[in-house]
Amino acid sequence: MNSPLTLSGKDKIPGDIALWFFLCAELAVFGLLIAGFSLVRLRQPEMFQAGLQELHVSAGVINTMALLTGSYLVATGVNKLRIQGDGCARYFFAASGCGMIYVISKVSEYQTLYSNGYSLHYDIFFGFYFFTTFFHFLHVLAGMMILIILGRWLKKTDSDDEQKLKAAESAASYWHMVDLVWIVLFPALYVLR
Amino acid sequence: MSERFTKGMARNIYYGGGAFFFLLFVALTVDTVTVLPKRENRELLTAEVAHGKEIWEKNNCVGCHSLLGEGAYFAPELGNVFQRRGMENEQVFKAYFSAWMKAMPTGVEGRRQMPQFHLKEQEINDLAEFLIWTSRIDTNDWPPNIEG
Amino acid sequence: MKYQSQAVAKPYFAFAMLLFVGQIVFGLILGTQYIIGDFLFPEIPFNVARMVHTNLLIVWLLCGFMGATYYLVPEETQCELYSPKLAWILFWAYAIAGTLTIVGYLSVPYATLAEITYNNILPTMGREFLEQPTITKIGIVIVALGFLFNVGMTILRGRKTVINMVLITGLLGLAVFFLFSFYNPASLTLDKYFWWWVVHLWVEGVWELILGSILAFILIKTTGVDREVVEKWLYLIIAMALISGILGTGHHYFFIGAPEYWLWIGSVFSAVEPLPFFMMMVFAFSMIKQRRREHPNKAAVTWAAGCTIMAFLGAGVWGFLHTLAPVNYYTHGSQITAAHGHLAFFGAYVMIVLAIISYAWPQLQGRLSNSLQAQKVEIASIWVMCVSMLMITLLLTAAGIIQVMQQRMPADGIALGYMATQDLIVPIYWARLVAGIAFGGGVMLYLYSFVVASRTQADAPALPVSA
Amino acid sequence: MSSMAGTSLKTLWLLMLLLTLAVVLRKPEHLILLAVAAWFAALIKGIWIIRYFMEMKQAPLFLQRILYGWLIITISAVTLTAIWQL
Repeated sequence: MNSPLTLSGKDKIPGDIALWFFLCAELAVFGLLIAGFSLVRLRQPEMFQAGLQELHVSAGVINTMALLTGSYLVATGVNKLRIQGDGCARYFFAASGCGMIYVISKVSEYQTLYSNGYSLHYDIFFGFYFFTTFFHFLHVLAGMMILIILGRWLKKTDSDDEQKLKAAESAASYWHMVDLVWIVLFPALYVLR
Repeated sequence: MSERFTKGMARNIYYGGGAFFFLLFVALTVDTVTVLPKRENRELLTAEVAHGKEIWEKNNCVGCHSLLGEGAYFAPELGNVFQRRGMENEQVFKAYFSAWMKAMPTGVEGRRQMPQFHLKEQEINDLAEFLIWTSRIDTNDWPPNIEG
Repeated sequence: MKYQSQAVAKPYFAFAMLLFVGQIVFGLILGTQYIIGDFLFPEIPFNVARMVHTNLLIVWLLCGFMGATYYLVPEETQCELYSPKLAWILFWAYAIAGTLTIVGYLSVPYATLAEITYNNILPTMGREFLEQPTITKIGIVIVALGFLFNVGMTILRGRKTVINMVLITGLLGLAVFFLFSFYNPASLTLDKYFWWWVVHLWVEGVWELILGSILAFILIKTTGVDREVVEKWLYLIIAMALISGILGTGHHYFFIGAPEYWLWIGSVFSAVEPLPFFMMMVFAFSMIKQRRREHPNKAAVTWAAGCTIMAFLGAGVWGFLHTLAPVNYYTHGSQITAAHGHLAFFGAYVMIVLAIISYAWPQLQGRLSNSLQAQKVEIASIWVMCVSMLMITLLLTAAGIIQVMQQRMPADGIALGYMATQDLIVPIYWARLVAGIAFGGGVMLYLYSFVVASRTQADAPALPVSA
Repeated sequence: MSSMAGTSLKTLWLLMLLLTLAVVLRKPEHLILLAVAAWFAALIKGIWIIRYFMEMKQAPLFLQRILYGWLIITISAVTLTAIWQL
């Protein structure tokens, strides 16, 4: 990764530091949820196996692809902004479009599961599944909104380059965090069964 | 470091985060409220039970006792008193409860005293109904044992 | 004081301190009743004494919050209060209603009080902390509306700072969530569920906004650190408080009939709840370290710094100690809860109100701070109160551990009954009572510091005239 | 990771997509192998996201440690409990 593609200098934190306090707290919450999920798996393996079989691998794969692509677009958008200064809003809009693919596939998965009689109250596995993924789902929605707001703001603002870059880096960091959480949820829910 | 930590971002996190989590809380509340009737057997919540709850409140019972673990910790938990003192038999419990309410205060020197509330027979019955109904709420297995 | 109308804070602070003394007196009665069960029976049964103890706490803290608001809003907005007259009227309304309510608790049986206040029309009484007659609750709402109107109009007219905006949102939230105290369904679980919307969303939600803004105000004034720096920390801390605290409500929904998923949600989010309190502590100490001026009011700084430590211990550490569902399964409704409650309320809210009183009172008297002699006495009182409250907390924790080991953990038949366990704990209750008396001594010492302050007025630094 | 120098974000992205597909489509029969494969796939994806997408390469070490630590702990928890059960 050579110079123009990355931040320059040592000890640089992308985006606003205030955001990183928040991201660490969010990761702590997700970490605890995943830890709880693993703990329950240890204690009730049969229930877990049965629950996992009901999930749809294809939906999981589509979601992973969508989020990875979104992350890639956002990272590229930030780099473009760093080099040229403008014309990068479309990357953020496109990434938010990837989020939409995730949303559609997640909603349809929820719908299928729900019509098969599974809900938050079915058993502990589905309680975890629905709460954790719904919590993550809301983060994707929030991230999409942030990216759209960012893109529109970038188009019309007359702020200086540094402010623009910082705003973009902050939004990107949030989006990557959401992606990172999914990277762990994906094997837990769709692969290891 | 300070210029990379901006007030604007901190404010956005405050408003955005606050709204996000409050909305999620409201959503979970809606879900909770829809499943509560099943968990607490709302179909068994008769007028007597409702009246019993009013008597419970009117005499500030929660000022000494706890009910499902909430209240004061000066006197025993009553969420499972039906099991503890009534052996899950309504007749046994009501007879015990009525006798208990009439015997108060014991007046034993130095011991904790429960006031005499001068409840009518009907009121004692309804209060007992309320405690019986309460003992059947699905409380995720709490309390751990019969002593509450 | 810079603005004439700040003077309306005075009666609020004075009344708050008076009620504080009352609260401690009833606390000592309760502590005694835990040992000598029929102490003052049947004149003051335990439930009445407890109701007075907790209601006085709430009433005096609210009184302190209102006083703090009247003091700091003119300074923050840089204009006089919209209507000092309204503030005085509301003060008397609040003081009289509060006093009548307490007199009502003490003079007639609770059921009679319920009858003569027509509780049957809209039954709201008899629930923990919300024991006030319905008519008092309506009075509280009216006072709150008038208060918010007065403060809101002032802020609209003047400078809008982060501190007064956060403060007003906190106060607004306080009023809004209090409305849930009028909702009392026949279903016990539903009742308890929304009861926490008042209690939890107050103390672990909107009250933290009030705490944060008062703390930020004191730190700006006493350390001279840039407002910009203080404000962004304030935002970040309260953001963390809401993020963890709102779903943290779930730790009250473990065993009252709410669905099973609350066991997990409540545990996870309340595990993060110590974070804002930790940040508050780091924030206060780093501001004090970076201070640009030596404010002569050392006592106020001690209160503020101490507040963040004790709040972290009480709300953060003692909260976390029993907040995870598997632990709470055994500790729920035991003396551990009482231990946490005492230290958290004292550390977070009692200390912040006393901090703002300590900062504001000398200025309301025309001094920049109290004399050194008076501050020495006051700081000594802070130490006495903090140490004795820590002792109370540790002793109640010990009591709770015994209760859990003897009454909760053993199987049916082996477990000790409730009263038998209480008999076992009596020696600890004695020690707790001693610590409580020491705390009362601390309060007396604190009040004595006001006497010293007025005697040594001549030695106190004067308020700059044009400031 | 120095051998990655010069690789563009696009290559990383395509590799990650392939990795995801590979683990799902060519799912190893042996369960331990599956767990190991899933662990590695998630680890690599996570590291790339943190290092190149999040641009943590030049961030202060403590922040990098928090993120990598979080990643390793969570995916290990997930895979180890799965192996235990299998």
